[in-house]
Amino acid sequence: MKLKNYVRLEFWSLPENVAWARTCAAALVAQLDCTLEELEEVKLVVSEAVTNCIIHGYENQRDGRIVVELALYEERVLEVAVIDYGRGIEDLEKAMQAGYSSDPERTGMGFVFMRSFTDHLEVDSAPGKGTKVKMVRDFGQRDRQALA
Amino acid sequence: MKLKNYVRLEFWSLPENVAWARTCAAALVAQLDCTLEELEEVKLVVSEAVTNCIIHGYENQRDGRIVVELALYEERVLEVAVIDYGRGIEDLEKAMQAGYSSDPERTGMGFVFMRSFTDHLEVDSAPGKGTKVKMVRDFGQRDRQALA
Amino acid sequence: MRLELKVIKDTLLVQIGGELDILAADRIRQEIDRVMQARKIQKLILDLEEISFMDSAGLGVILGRYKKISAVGGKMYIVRAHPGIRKILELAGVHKLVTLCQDEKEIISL
Amino acid sequence: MRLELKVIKDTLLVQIGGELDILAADRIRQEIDRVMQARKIQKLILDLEEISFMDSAGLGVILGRYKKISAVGGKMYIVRAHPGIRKILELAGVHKLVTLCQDEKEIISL
Ligand SMILES: Nc1ncnc2c1ncn2[C@@H]1O[C@H](COP(=O)(O)OP(=O)(O)O)[C@@H](O)[C@H]1O
Ligand SMILES: Nc1ncnc2c1ncn2[C@@H]1O[C@H](COP(=O)(O)OP(=O)(O)O)[C@@H](O)[C@H]1O
Repeated sequence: MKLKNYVRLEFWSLPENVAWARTCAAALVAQLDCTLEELEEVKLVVSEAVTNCIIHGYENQRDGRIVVELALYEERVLEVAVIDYGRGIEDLEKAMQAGYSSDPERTGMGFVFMRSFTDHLEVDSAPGKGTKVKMVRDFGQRDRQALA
Repeated sequence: MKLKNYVRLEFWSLPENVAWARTCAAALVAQLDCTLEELEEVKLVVSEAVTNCIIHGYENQRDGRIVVELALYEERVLEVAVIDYGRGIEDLEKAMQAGYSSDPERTGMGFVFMRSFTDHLEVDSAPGKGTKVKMVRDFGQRDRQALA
Repeated sequence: MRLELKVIKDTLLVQIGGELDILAADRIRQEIDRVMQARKIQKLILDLEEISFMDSAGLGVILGRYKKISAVGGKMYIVRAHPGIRKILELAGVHKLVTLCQDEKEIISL
Repeated sequence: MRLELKVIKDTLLVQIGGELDILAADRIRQEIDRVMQARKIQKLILDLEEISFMDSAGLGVILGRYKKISAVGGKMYIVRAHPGIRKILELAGVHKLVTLCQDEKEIISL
């Protein structure tokens, strides 16, 4: 698949930057002519992944570095990567379970939402080094199915 | 002055990314509680600088790399840097003149707008290496004058 | 984010507007808990009509308040949730714990 | 970006909506020039009411069309420009070349 556009955001782990990051993501994905509902879903998954970097990756410290990469491929495919260089995840299998959270104040629904609103979810993490969440959303699927 | 927030955008030199970059800039600057008019002015100066990277810096080639750095300081001061690694500017003095353009299709008003809607403009360029435009906008000026 | 709290007898009506994410979550949590501590609240109604975005941080606030009001034997209701917000609430199973209603009239008259 | 062209006798009325930047500039330039080549246009009216953003790329389109219509002895008008857009037009001196009006009625009846 041919890469048509690529952008990279880098920002501090501040709670106010979560809204900023999802706005930037939605503004880019609008280039794919998505519905408002699809844009809302992109906002949600970016919001979940970035919030996790802040709360879990950097444990609410404000000087962590977060990177969001957005790639638009031909046929309306979006790839999002959200990266932090924080504490990482010890037990990835447990972390991905619906409802599991290491923080009693949280719901453990973050990965559930990321999985529900994308077509592919991949998490790569190393304790003490950081976490990378990669998500793929294929907006063109429906168009291609309609043609077939 | 204390730095309160810092973000960095990196993206390809595509015309559709100009709107994206100015949207991201305005979404960040909204954290400073600006008026809509002030946000429009931020959009304008970012648009001018990024458009110049595409048209002049990369001469409409689509694979150039553009960087936009946005820094929010205490007392509502914004610093924007727009950077390309393209052809650079030979004669900076001439380039900055109102109405001068190396491109007959353009108006030569870009730097005029950047200067009109910011409090400080600085251009650093090396032929063959690229150009960095730095702009400062002090939204807090008025608040401080009102207090004095 | 906009937040408005109204107490009518033992009912706390909370209107939340804007984006309900990690940034808004803390403030909402604090304000609701403050009122719930000061007054004997038995019905907590969240009006989500003006919410334009909600993620799991917002969900956390809702589930946390559900736990609090349940612990004192009270009940919780959500009114005027848009389809997008409703989808998230249902994915998380909130609709099994909290009654989702069209508006608060019937609840208050209960 | 939205673009609508209407020809009434020797007048071309162009309604532009959305963001008038480098991305929109090419399309607008081409469509206007195509009509101006096909028909004997003597009055070019740009309706900017629906414009939400304009930078110097948009200004370039306007000044370019001004040169074209002037070259054939025609006139150009801008109607319904918002204050923000007007400020940019004035900074660039466009108001000295092109008549800025409230609406097109008086122009068409000229
Ligand atoms: N970026 C991250 N860095 C470290 N740990 C993470 C990160 N993202 C997720 N986790 C771990 O995975 C768990 C589950 O995440 P999630 O499903 O989003 O739920 P929640 O954020 O509500 O806890 C978290 O509780 C945390 O322990
Ligand atoms: N990023 C850049 N790279 C190379 N040249 C540039 C760059 N930005 C501006 N210039 C030069 O400066 C001139 C004036 O720029 P500007 O005032 O924005 O007007 P315009 O873009 O309409 O030409 C340009 O015509 C170009 O020659």
